[in-house]
Amino acid sequence: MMSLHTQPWSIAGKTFQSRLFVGTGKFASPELMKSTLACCGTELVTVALRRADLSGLDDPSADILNFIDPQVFQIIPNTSGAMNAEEAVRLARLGVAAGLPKWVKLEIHPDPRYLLPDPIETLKATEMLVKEGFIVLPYMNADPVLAKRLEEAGAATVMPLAAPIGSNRGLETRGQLEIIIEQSKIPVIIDAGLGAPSHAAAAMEMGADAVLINTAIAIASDPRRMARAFAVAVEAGRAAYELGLPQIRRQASATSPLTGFLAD
Amino acid sequence: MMSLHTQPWSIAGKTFQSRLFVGTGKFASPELMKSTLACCGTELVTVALRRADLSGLDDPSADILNFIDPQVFQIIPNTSGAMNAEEAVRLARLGVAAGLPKWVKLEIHPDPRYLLPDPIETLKATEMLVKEGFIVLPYMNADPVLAKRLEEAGAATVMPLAAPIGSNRGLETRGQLEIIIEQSKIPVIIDAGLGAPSHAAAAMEMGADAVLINTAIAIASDPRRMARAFAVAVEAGRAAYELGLPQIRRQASATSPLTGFLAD
Amino acid sequence: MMSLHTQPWSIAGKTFQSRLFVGTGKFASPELMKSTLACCGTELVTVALRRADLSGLDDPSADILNFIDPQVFQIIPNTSGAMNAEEAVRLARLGVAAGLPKWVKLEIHPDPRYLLPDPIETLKATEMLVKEGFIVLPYMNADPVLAKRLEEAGAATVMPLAAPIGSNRGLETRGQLEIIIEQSKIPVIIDAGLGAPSHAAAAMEMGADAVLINTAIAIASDPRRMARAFAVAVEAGRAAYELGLPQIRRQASATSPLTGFLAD
Amino acid sequence: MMSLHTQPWSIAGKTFQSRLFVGTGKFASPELMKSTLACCGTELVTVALRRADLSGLDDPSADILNFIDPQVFQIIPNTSGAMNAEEAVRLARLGVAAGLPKWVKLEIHPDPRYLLPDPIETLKATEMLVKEGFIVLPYMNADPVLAKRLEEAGAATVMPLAAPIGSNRGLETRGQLEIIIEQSKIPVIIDAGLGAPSHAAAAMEMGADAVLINTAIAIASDPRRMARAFAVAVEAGRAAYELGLPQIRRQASATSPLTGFLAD
Amino acid sequence: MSQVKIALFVNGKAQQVPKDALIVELLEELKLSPKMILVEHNNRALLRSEWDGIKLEHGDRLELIRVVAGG
Amino acid sequence: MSQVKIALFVNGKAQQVPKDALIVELLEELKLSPKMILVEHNNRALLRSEWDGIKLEHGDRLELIRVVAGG
Amino acid sequence: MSQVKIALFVNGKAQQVPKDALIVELLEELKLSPKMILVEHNNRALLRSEWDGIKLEHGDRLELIRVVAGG
Amino acid sequence: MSQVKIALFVNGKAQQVPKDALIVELLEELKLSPKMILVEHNNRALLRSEWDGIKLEHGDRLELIRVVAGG
Repeated sequence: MMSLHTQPWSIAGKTFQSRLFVGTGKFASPELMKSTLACCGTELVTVALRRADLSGLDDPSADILNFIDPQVFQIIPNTSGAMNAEEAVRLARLGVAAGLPKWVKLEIHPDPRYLLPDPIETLKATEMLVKEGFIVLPYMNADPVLAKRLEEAGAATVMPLAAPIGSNRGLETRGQLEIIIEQSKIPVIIDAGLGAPSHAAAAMEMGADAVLINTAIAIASDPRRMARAFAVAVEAGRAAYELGLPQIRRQASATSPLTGFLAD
Repeated sequence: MMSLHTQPWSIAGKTFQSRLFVGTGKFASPELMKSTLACCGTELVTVALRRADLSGLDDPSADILNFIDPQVFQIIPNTSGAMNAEEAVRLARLGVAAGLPKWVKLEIHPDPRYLLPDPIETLKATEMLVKEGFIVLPYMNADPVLAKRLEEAGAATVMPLAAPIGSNRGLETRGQLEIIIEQSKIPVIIDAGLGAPSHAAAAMEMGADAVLINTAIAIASDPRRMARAFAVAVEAGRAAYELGLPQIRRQASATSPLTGFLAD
Repeated sequence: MMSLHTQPWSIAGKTFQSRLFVGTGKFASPELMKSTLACCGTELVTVALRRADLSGLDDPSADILNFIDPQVFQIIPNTSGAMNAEEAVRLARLGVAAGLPKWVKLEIHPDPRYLLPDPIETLKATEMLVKEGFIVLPYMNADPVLAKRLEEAGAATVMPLAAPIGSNRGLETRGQLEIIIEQSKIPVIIDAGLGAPSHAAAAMEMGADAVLINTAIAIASDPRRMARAFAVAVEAGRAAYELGLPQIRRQASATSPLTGFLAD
Repeated sequence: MMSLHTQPWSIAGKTFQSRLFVGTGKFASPELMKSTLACCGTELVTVALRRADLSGLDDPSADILNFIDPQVFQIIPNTSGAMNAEEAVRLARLGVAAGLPKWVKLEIHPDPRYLLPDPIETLKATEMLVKEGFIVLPYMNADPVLAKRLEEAGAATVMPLAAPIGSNRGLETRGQLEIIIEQSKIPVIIDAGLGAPSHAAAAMEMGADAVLINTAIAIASDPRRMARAFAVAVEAGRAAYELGLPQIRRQASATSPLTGFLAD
Repeated sequence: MSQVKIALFVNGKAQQVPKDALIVELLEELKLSPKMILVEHNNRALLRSEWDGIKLEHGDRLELIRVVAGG
Repeated sequence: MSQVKIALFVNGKAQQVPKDALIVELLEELKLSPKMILVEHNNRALLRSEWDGIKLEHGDRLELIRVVAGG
Repeated sequence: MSQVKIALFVNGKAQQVPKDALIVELLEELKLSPKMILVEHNNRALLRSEWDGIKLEHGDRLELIRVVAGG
Repeated sequence: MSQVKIALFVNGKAQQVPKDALIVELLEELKLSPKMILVEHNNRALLRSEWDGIKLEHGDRLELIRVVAGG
């Protein structure tokens, strides 16, 4: 089938064709993660940073970076695990020390139950990291005013949530997301909670610039096929947005001539 | 991007790969209709029957059949315009007289406002047409008991509505559709009301065997691209159904290791 | 608190003030059922008919009719258990033989899993019972065309479902219910699936004439209070419908003067 | 009808029976506002503060306080119009200077289009006002982490929005509101966007401690009746919450004995 | 001398009663309180006033029904 | 000498044709291209192969139908 | 002899009053009923009891506020 | 003669190393492959090029971090 030729887009001046971010967590193996990234056309991939295991049990072969070609993918370290702005900044700096690009998916969510982001610490960390020259992609709740403040603070994108991470609940925050998209001057990437291709398509139809999927792909019975399913759903939703969706009508509108067969 | 390799399916023993029916109404021109059918991979196409215009104004070139290759597409005449079972049967027979295959999309909807199907006349016409050897695809409201009765009467599929024809309202009848899909032994094709690729994907994720789209494609600013968008969304939704969607959770489920950065 | 003074309404010429039907099933005891009916202001109560237990174990004191004063309540026998029109008619006649009023809540739902009504048998039984002079209140799926056919057949009301009986899922069929209400010339009573007072209020705000509640009241920890909760919610929703609800707006509309405090 | 006897509740040690806050904006006249407050049992009423009109056109009789008896109602000035924390604090202090109780409904929403609250300024102002001994009720977006931070800062309640002020869209933020309610140690009052009694009942069924209604009451054709409709809907929803709502089931659950009439 | 018996179908089950037995006698036999029972005789619902006019015959089909709680 | 005419009902409207006219002649008269028209004759759908076997008679009811775009 | 005037900023607008004028005099001048007005003087909210203790000076910033209906 | 040891805090745990040990020596001791480890020294993230310039001292706080899979 021909491609849908959706518009390219960019973050901080770097242009991308794919509108699907893929998180690397929860895959059964790094090899499976690698082949999944390869077959869905994604160009944006997130990784995390964690304390090394000092018990000597760390598998030396398991360096995730060995499985992600930086020439092909924009690798974006996240700051999950950070409890506040200061820790998030320290993690971001370590990413750079690791030779990773100076991009960071800012995540500050102290509560382990819903993993919801802290708006105050997130804005504070964004200001600090922007000052240090980072390209900052903050994970945030669906709060339109916070989105504007992050934009003013120099965030490269906003990444509002659709529902709690890994919940697969879909666009629970739709009403506020629509306002964020309407008002934002920077790309809006819907992150967290999208559990089905239809959720991703719906997010794109709303006008989101991209979506990030991790759990729904990584834990699928066949992550490669599920990743492709999400990838084409994202393209479909984006194409529909670019073309403009038909108006929703209360009444019916005939698709066959309405003159009767016998009676006219 | 690689194909999603969704399972082939069949109606009355005839196998199809595409799970997207396309209605031919409302296109700006038959040429546009033709090229739209060509580029979205559909294999199932509906047409209507109407009284000829006796004023001599009928455009002799405008025979829709000149634009649909019966070798490529399963052409299915509908009975829209029929006010009752008898009229529907007469229309179905005319289709055969026209040399069309003995398939019929049964539509009996007297009310011009919402174009909703009449359950009594639809069952009656199904019984009559099955007796005459037709492959009957009845358009119906989302009524699980009616679906079973149509199945028992020999319908080849059921085509329950998601919302009124041309309303673009999406899966308004989701609750009843889920029951129809769970109980049906014949293919379930969601017809009417699907206005966005995400709607089509969601219908497939529920386990529908196919969807029929007309208005949302035909009136799009670029029907060809919109048709492709629906086609890939249908594939994505079907692939997700075949793979199994992840469970919906109330709480979050971390995608990054939850050990803290500093505190463990 | 003052009453809400909602409009009285009528079925087949008999006027009622309450818009809450209460089903008598599933109560812990007939005494609890009786006091529940007494304290929620309902005027319409359903009962069922069943084969007597020939093992001699039937509790002779347990005649439900001993607990429902026909001077206070319109008692309406239902035909649940009937597998087809004929059985439903026989059950209705037995109700009359029992000295019950010639009213019947027509229920024909062969499938024990979802207890969904059969549209064909329901229409057929309605025609037969109307001929015999019954006041017929048919339980039906949310099918607007069937509703019109039942109305034409002489039904006194229609009782479309919101969701399966006892499911507590709320207004799953909202889209089709709105059409039924818009088109009906006879009272529309939303039956089945309403599990919370907010569901009942929402049904009334849509313009339903009444609702029937059974499970959500009968199995509540305190059926009396729950019945009152539903009763006032029904009144609130009806009052709002009579007054007209405010238009839904996409943007905000200030409730405080918008002139700034310092800046104007 | 007997009262529903819902539990009393309290804010900062002051006990209330009513769980309905009423905003005083948008009424056709102060007299109408006064009689509306009188007949719906509310105990909590909000007012605003604005610059006096220096053109000498201010109607000297129109002092809203002449129409609200402080012995009957807890009067809560809001800070709408404040563009930041400092302005909000100055407005709160003026309320005290006016002899109003030291309570404040904190509203900081610079954007005139959606009137959405600023999380950063709101937390900052809460900290300042708590230090000065105010009872602070902050209006906020449905952000569970912000709710916890406001609680830690000493807010007496949180007032998350259901949808934009005056939009009548209902519980658009339901998913996040459920988390706020689950985690909060202080009362949760759903504010803004509730346009129908069913919305208010649903908010209470979720476990909210109270709701604030203004637009839907003030602009109704009969604000007195609409206010009562909301008041009873709030009671109904609260009673249902206290009793516990029945579990939602996918399948049906019979309300009449399922033994058949003829067949068993 | 032994009394002649006939067989009925009561609620779908075979039931022996004396020839010419009345409905009330059948109910007595079954320990069912008449005032709570509705009777359908060979597919015809009976008013109570009709009961005594009916002599049960071999092969008669009866449905003995009660009014119960229901939604 | 004048030719005898008969009256048909075509798509519900009265139409004069010569006695014993054929369907193709009717279509010609109506400027309708035969290969695009489906014909129902007195409620019976006709195969094209049947057309020429039919002599139109006074009072015949015909439906002239086309295949058109539809959903 | 002519009385000395000073300029205040009242609700953001320049306003001339006599030197050492009191707040009540300003309100009178503006035809505002004192019992309905709240006063902020140089960013400090004033209790009514404080009004008379304040002599308005050149450049003072005042906010004259009312309680109004609001949600 | 015995070699002098100092105590560090590595990932929050006490760790003994020889005085003036280098980071690479610490990693060796811990059996961590240098090319996979990121090091933060007294709250300062270090570039690999900086490692050898640092002599570990008593009380130094180090974080040894890895890049792992994450969403």
